[in-house]
Amino acid sequence: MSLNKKQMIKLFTNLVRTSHYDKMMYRRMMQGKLIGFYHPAEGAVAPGVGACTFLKKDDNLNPHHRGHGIIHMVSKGIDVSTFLAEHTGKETGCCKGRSAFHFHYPDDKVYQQSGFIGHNFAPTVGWGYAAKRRGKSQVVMNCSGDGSYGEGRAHESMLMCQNWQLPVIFFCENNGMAIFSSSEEMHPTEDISSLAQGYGMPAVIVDGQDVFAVAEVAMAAIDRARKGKGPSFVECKTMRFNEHDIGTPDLKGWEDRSEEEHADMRKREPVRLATERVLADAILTQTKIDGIHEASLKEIEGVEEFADNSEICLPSEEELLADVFVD
Amino acid sequence: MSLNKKQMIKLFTNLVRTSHYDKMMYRRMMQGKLIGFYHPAEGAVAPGVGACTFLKKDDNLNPHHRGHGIIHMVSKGIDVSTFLAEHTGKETGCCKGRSAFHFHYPDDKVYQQSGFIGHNFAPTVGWGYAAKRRGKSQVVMNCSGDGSYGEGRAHESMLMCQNWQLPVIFFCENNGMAIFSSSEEMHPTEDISSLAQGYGMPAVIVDGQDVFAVAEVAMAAIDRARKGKGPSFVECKTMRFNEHDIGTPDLKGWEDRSEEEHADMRKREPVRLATERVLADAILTQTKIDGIHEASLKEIEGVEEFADNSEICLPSEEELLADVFVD
Amino acid sequence: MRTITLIDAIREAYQEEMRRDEDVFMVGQDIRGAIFPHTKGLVEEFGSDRIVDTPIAESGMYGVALGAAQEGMRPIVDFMFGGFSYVTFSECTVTTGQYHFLHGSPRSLPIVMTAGVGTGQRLANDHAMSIHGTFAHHPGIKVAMPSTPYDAKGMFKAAIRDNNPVMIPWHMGIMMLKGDVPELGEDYVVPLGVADIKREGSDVTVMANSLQLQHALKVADKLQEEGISCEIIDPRSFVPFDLDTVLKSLEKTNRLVVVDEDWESGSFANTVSANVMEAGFDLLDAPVTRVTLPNMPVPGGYMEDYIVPTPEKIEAAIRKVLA
Amino acid sequence: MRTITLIDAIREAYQEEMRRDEDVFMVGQDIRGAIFPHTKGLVEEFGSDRIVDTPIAESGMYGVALGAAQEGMRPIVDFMFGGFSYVTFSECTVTTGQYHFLHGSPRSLPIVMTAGVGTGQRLANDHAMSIHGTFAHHPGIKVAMPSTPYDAKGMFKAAIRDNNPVMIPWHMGIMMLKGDVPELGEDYVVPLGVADIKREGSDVTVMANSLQLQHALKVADKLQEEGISCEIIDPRSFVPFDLDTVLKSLEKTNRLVVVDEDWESGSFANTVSANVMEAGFDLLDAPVTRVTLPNMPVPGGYMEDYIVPTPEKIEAAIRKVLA
Ligand SMILES: Cc1ncc(C[n+]2csc(CCOP(=O)(O)OP(=O)(O)O)c2C)c(N)n1
Ligand SMILES: Cc1ncc(C[n+]2csc(CCOP(=O)(O)OP(=O)(O)O)c2C)c(N)n1
Ligand SMILES: [Mg+2]
Ligand SMILES: [Mg+2]
Repeated sequence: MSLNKKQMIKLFTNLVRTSHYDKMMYRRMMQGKLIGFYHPAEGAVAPGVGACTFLKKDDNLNPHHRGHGIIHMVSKGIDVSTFLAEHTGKETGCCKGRSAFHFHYPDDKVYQQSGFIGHNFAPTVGWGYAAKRRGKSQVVMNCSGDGSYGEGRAHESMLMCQNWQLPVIFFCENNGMAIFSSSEEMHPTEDISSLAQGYGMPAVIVDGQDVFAVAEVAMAAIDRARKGKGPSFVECKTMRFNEHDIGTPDLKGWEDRSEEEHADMRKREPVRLATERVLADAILTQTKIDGIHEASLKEIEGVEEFADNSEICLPSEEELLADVFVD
Repeated sequence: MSLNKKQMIKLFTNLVRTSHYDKMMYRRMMQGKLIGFYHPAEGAVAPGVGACTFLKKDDNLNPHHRGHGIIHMVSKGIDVSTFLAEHTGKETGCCKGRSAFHFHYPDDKVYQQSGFIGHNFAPTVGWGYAAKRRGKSQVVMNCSGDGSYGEGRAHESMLMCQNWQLPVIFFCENNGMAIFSSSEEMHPTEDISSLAQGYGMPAVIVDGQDVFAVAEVAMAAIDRARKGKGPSFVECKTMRFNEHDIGTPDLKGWEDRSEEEHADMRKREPVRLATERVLADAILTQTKIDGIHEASLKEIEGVEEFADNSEICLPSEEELLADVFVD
Repeated sequence: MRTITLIDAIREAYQEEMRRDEDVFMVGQDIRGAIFPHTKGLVEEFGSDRIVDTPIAESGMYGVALGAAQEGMRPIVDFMFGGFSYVTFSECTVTTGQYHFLHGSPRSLPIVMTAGVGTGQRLANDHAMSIHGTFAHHPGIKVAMPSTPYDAKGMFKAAIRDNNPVMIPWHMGIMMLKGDVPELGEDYVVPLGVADIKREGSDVTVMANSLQLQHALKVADKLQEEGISCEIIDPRSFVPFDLDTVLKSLEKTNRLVVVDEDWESGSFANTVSANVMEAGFDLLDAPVTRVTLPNMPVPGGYMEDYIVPTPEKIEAAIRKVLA
Repeated sequence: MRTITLIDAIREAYQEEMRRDEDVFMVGQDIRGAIFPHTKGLVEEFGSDRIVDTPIAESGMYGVALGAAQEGMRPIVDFMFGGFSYVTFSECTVTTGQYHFLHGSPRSLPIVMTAGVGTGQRLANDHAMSIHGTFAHHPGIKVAMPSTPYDAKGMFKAAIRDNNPVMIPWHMGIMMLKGDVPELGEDYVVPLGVADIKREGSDVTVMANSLQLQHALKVADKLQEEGISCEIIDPRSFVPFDLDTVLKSLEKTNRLVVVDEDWESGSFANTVSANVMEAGFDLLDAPVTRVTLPNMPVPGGYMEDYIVPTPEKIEAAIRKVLA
């Protein structure tokens, strides 16, 4: 599958947008203007963009917790103004300010962000079951990190999705780290996707810094699933430029990650790589690129204004209690 | 590795003994002379015998729940008179009559029989950790069924044992069934052991009806683990002659298992196969073989007498409460 | 009216609701072959994509229900034995219970969870424990347990129609209990959250459920001969709990015994006791007295029989509050 | 005496016990790098085969502790956040709790489980829930939670030396609370199962623990000015629970408020209330009154702040029982 110009522009635009979104979240967290914590996605925006830009509204998405899903949701075309409002604890938030990071966009088929790593895997089977049972061509894009594949739930999900040939993509964003733990130490083989072999599930590994490469394999996997050919595994080799979550030290094991490691990583910053590519291939001019950045910043300004101008709501205990169950 | 005569005789003897033990349990259950339930091992005694006959006292054993571990424990050389006493609810039982099927032989390194399928996998990592940390050449023989590999715990255990190169044998007794569910339907590949590939763990498949073949691969795996070369996976293709547990119907999916399937299975009854072999190879004469059967039946008579002559103990609630914690 | 067993009543509830609504389906292990008879024959009628067997993988199995419910379906998930719910506990308590509320209450999760629970088979703790108390501790999940075939059918139907997650186990000790239920085709539900006075009386109120309710009714018969009149209340639901019915009964009797087949510590019995004290202190002539499992793992073997609440223990508790 | 924080006190307990006994070791996720500071610097002293990081695989991680304990070692397993224990709940409650007793009580399981718990970070339910009540429901496991640096060091040391499984979480809201502890080298333990009167008083007894204890002490100061004298009891252990200290206090005050940062339904507060009623009905001049989390998932964001027990709610409860 090879990308056309329009697709490349869309990917590039989403890459720029999402990386500005991530920077905005980082900035606001540092300014004390976010609730809870934030797990910055800098260095690792390309996988989510590649996975989600060409999903349909009806496709199920489990966004990776890195970037708190903003990369994936923006790329899927979800209006994230209520997401920032939620992260600032406002009444206009997607969960009425109750959830901190547990967003919910059911109309866009984003049902959860679990606080428990690996808890994306179990309901994935159910989304796939529902898609298959209803005979729709809906696919399930299940994005999570290398670390999440330590959980037994990953196994149960891959096993069952392969048994039933469900339209699921196990999309692993392998940044080589889980908090302080390197995947070299925590996973016995070079690639997380070797797990797929155990189930006879097709797997592909891709450079996660190259949004176009990611999109190509993602589209192939989506296409496969949509045609009823069953699940597959996509592993993106990516990076984490910052600490795990803002404020936590940036260690590997129990020692600081080295300056060299950081310098090396920064060489493969995905927006820069993509910019070089679109310029080299004459897909976009520098002026157009500048315009995309400007539009993104403007979009984000609007989202911030919406959040900041919204109210904090403090319902009474009785009101809240009445909201625990529906009739 | 090839077996010598002495080893073959020991294996044959344990095969005969354990199959009589299993029959005794079956008979007693039918007579209403056992507590709880019993999962008969007929047709599937060879794997446990092959896995356990040459274990050392200090090796950790997780016995398969099929046969309630009696195959494995008898083969390891554990005195099972307290096991039958336990299964009859007696004071002399290995757990003072409190446990039904949850036996415990800590001095023989059998720590549990969990009522939760797959709950053998997690502590396996701990046994392996302890063995490695203490630098003993102790190995861990972890026996369980094909169905148990559905559990996420299997994944977590294989992952961690391979990471740390622990001396563990994942010994899968694949009888193709889990209650009514066939492994064809519940596992996406031909062999359960394909899972091992995901971790880069060596795996071997063996005819589980042939006790000698099983013992050869088990000994190789044990040897490997004892030498510090890490975990491995052994899959025995075996059979379940009877229903899952006594009284449950014998279905596949929701239909009776066919007469043909039963007739085919019975052709590969492990004691008969082994008998043919030891006669053909002139390892034992028919007279010796008869002697082994007689001695086994005698042994079991003793175990039954011990259990039947033991008391049911009914301590007071206060006595029991005082036993929940140690000082 | 017909006379059927409790387990058959549950099956009828499944059948009728599955016929009524295509989105209702079941997921479990070995339910097609009916490892417990509440699912007998269902696969023949509804097919194996609505009577779904999974590998032995409780999280994945529960995930079928959770994901499908998020997609708007109405799954019934069968844990086989109640303790097996603990194998995927984070999902079936925290994730499930918080789904609706934490997201601002826009969408509910209509999952029915069930399992056989309780003592009687001498299989020990992991196969004999109760789970209603544990689930009742975790917000956002309704919890109920039927005591009669009539209630079983009506409550399971109510649970399936409920838009909230409902944990509704059934007690293995009364699985074959027979009782009257309306004719086939007569649609009825027993609403969750409404207690039922199973026997009226005036001297003492006894709250009991499931197998323990049967015990309590027997004790009431016996004490009646001595002129002691027991009012027996079946809570039916633990969440929501019908405290009013208990308080109203106490206005008459002023004495309460709560029987609960669960460990004393953290039990639902304690929740009842604490709430009755706060809401009805002045109604009480004697302390609320509890008959529960002692705080020890449930032993198997013969020992099980005399650790559980028995008619004798219930009788003793009644005599104590009357003393 | 020195003044240190609660989290540093916990670390000192680990250090001293690990120096004393080779068989003591820790297993968790990212504990070498000290995701919470109670493990800071430990890997440098004890090496990574005693400060063991695992993949994100709670069952496997807990399995290291369970299997090693069966092999006679003395593991400390850190769940990071308390809710993560639910990911391997069957093992850490049922399997662990029944191990000793169900096997005829020949061998115990000296596992210490710990985790940060409680509200205050606005992260919502799964990162904010309490677990002491849930664990206290499951027999065979001791459950305790320290409220001061002194208690933290002494109780963690006691837990590590205890031959039984002990769940001993610590509250994130008081992690940086400072207090006096004995000089380094002065060995002491605070035995599990002994409540502590943190403040003597005569008008009302308030039971509270951890962050809530701090709130209660503040309220007591304030009420003192009005001449209301509060006796503040810290249970310290939930299992075993020191009911006697509470009953003795009630002989003086005849009034009890139980503060418990946990959902009301099935809470430890309810267990205390029920037991106090049964054992001390005649001591009570007012119903035992509870201040708990309401029965709803703990919301994140700003809403967290006013759902939790606060000094204001505690004060109101005290005034109510005194009314
Ligand atoms: C069940 C559970 N265990 C542990 C954690 C703590 N935790 C949060 S994020 C994380 C690392 C996840 O790593 P990975 O999946 O590789 O994603 P990354 O953060 O690297 O993007 C961990 C261990 C958790 N939230 N839930
Ligand atoms: C956690 C859990 N889920 C389900 C069960 C019910 N169960 C008991 S044995 C069994 C089948 C096990 O199959 P397998 O591991 O292949 O062993 P086999 O019985 O075939 O020898 C099942 C599903 C259980 N005991 N525990
Ligand atoms: Mg990662
Ligand atoms: Mg099997």
